[in-house]
Amino acid sequence: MASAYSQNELMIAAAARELQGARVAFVGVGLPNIVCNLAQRSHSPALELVYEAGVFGAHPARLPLSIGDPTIVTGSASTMGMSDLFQFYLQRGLIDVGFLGAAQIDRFGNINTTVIGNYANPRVRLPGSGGAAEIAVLCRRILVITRLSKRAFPPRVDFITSPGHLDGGDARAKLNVPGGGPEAVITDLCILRFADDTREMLVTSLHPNVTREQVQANIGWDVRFADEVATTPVPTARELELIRLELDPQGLYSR
Amino acid sequence: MASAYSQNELMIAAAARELQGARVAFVGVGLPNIVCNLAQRSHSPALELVYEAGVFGAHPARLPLSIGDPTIVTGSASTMGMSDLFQFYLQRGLIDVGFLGAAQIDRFGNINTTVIGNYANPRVRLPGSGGAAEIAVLCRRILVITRLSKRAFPPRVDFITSPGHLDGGDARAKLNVPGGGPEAVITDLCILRFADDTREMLVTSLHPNVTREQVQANIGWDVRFADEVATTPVPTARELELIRLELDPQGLYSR
Amino acid sequence: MPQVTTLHHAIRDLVHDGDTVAIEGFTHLICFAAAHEIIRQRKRDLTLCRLTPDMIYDQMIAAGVCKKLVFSYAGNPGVGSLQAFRRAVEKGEPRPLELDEYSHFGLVARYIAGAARLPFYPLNSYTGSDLPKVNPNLRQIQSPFGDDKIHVVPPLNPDVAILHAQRADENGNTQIWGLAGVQKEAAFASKRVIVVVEELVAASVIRADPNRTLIPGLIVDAVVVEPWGAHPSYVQGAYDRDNAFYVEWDTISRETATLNAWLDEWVYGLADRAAYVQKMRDRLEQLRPGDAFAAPINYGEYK
Amino acid sequence: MPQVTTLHHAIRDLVHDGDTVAIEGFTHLICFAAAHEIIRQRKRDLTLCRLTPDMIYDQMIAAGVCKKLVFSYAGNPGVGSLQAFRRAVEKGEPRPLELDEYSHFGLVARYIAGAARLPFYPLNSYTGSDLPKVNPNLRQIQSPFGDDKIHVVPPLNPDVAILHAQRADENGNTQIWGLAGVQKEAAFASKRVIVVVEELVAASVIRADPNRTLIPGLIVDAVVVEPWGAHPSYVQGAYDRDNAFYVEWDTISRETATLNAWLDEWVYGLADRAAYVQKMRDRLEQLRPGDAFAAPINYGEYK
Repeated sequence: MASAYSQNELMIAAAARELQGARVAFVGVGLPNIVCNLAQRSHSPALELVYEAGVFGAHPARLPLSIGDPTIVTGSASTMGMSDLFQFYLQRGLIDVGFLGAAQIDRFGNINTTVIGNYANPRVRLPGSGGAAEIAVLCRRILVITRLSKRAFPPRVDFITSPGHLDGGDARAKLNVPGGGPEAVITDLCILRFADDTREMLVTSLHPNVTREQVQANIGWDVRFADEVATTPVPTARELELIRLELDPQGLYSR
Repeated sequence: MASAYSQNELMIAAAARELQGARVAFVGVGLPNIVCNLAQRSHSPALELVYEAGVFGAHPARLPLSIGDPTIVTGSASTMGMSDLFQFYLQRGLIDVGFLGAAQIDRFGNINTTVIGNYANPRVRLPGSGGAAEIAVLCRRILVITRLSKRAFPPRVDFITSPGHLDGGDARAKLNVPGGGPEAVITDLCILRFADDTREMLVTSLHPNVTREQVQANIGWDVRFADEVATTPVPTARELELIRLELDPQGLYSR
Repeated sequence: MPQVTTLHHAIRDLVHDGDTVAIEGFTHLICFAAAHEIIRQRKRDLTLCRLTPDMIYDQMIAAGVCKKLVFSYAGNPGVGSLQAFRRAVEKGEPRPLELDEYSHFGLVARYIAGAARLPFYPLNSYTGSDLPKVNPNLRQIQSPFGDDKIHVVPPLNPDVAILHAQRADENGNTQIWGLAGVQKEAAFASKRVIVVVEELVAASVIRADPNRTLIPGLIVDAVVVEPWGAHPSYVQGAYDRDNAFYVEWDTISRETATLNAWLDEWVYGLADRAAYVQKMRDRLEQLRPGDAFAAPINYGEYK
Repeated sequence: MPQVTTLHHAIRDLVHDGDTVAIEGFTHLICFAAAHEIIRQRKRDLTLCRLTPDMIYDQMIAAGVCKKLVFSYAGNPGVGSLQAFRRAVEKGEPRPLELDEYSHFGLVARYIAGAARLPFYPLNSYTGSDLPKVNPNLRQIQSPFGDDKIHVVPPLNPDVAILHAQRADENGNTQIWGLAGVQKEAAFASKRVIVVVEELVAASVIRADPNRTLIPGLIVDAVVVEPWGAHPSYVQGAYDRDNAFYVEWDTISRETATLNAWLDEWVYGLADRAAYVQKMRDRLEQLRPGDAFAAPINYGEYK
């Protein structure tokens, strides 16, 4: 297999590595789905996948086509109604990591999947919360995966669907939001984390051959860089094989 | 089969007849259990039996030894956890009739199964509510079966476990208690119903060969009699056969 | 006692113009057969409730059936946007669409409150989200047992719920396996219930495994048998999701003209679901999964 | 990951003096094996939670294990009173017993709130009852959506739940059929969970029927295998209730002396549950039910 990789493949592999050591991940729709399945098939075979559709301990035989695909049910540890899933798993505090996508995410990690523009009269109507609002509130850690662009990274989102660190600093803690909030944002150009004090996003890792200028050009505010900016490790041959042969042979997510 | 019958058999058969026309009965512990099973096996084969243990549509192959007997599960229409049973069946308002026993019941149909004497320092500690408190609150109709005695029929119960008509009149409606409250009390000597206005118990039917004096001697207040007091029909041969051969061959409830 | 009847009769008699209707099923057991019959009968002014409006409500919105949407995620799952939904919200075509919007957990909670006849249901969500700012049904109250505050939502009690399932008996006792979504809660929450099943089975089959009965006949008004009635969504153990169709819908629905042509061909132009299944036959047969049986368990005979 | 271990070790390591302990199971799946082990290890000052204290807590109260009871029905079901419970309440023998008393629905609601980590749970009960007068945990609040008032109860979060079940795998994923009572809610509500099963099965058996898994291994600390561990209560499909014993208990428990003699013979005098089963063998074999199998259903293989 060729060792060349696409930026999406790098992003997916880097995101999956964030799940190392996690026990239970709540899997969001879209990119998070391939990321969590890659983690389970590579370095984290014991990772328990939870789908809001009502599944704990999924071992999908194929990449689920949606987050309610029958393949997440067959062979799972437990399949239940959504009432139990939301109350006894998520609200109970059993989920280590929630993995979300984002149409817009701002400098404090607040996520918008509701509207671009005004709520009552939107320029673009997005799908809405799904389970993201409560995942963002209740999971201990939140990881976000989305492609970097000025449109997706405005200084302030038009609508907070899923709260991140709100206005930054201790805003989230002051409101008694239970979970720890966003921890990392994995993009196709870099990885961003949140400053301990201000809770503002910082670039902590650049993907190989990506410059600071490229990153800044795709973010809607003057982005800060960590004191030490790492270079994101490239995907391993095994990761690429899993993505290309098992998870996304059509390349819908990864080309 | 002999046509002679015990007072208990008469009581059970008379109680079962109160269920004619009912669609769904919530079956209480003890005597109500044999009564509801007799109704299903005789005149009301379509009667759906609901057990608080978590069963809808039971068709017990034997008289259940308790209200959680495995025989109520096997062959039932639906078996579920108690959370669903209480919330989606009882609280949802699906139950026509709740059939209860009573250690004490007073002139307004309030039931005590908690303590004789003072709550903090009781003379006799009884088992408590079980599901009776909510059955009494939520079922459209309440039927009670218990043997007549001065001890069991005080003017005022020591403790209201399960609300009947409270202080009588419109006291129950004023408090917005959802169900209609007690409708009839079937005893081993007579049947009592509740006056439309005062909601006080009245004797409406005497069992054969029972006198008004006998009834009064076993009730703790000056009991009223309806303008027309009927004579309770005797059990049919079929009812006696069902009780003796199928439901209670050892005569635990019916001798 | 429910009636075993046709979808035509069930929709005609139990769904009225102006009703609040929930066709539920979370990615699984989505009753497209009922949606098409509602479109075909030209019902109007419906308030449609569903966690995920999905293609099914996209079609109903496009057909002009829907006045208001109660929902929590309006996307084409795994594909992208819902185009008819977006045209209705962004441009008011073919008619304006009122929105009553929740998160999944919030709408699940509304169904639970509706099913349990509670005046509200508490959930730990929404703190810091803007959703409560645009929906007055998301309120915060104080616990009487301490300092905790908690959000609450009001009950949802649709006029009609339409629920697809694997099987039922003629008494309406209905069994589901795989993802149950909110099928049970939506059924208990609603005033009238239509159950659409892949298979009508003897009561003895249902009663041999009572733990799988999620909807009792007691609350069911009509039982309809429609094999493949959930296509292009899926039924666990019976058929797979027709993912290609979800992708095609993105193209079909981009223009009003192509969408209407699709409705003409596949809904208005067909008499009933049987005609749809006939026309779709070759495609459907490819959706059969392999076998994966649950081992039988023993309930025991207690005489 | 839970440990597969012995009851001796699970009780020794996970149940501490002073703990709040829930051994649940509504008439079904009552883990007498665990109760006897707790008595044998002379645990003290436990707060015991259970809808129906039943014979199992009557024995624990008599043995001096219990300081406080959280309950909703303290009778010998189908037989009459619980004698040791009554002596404790009426006479303070062998020690006074604090009571925290609910109705069934109220205690079910406390477990739900505990499992869902809610600050309270609403239920429509108690209006007109004297129970709220003697229990400050039964409060009434106002709905923010109208004039409705509703009673609420606070969460119950035991230190340990001990739950009997038909089967589990070594990862602790646990399946129950028949009456589920509050097994699921009690498990999720508790800080530690011990699951006691009739049979340890391969993970593939559990995963072949995931809808029956009520307790995920994620929340389980110990899995113990004790066939007949629920005797004299029953396990659906495995054995019937030993009703004769429930009746005998009424006689055994009437006098402290006979009750203590019974504890000496059947609890203190035996090393473990295996010894109990050995000594009870002839009686147990008569409790096997006939067969009543649920037909296998197909989850489908989706590759």
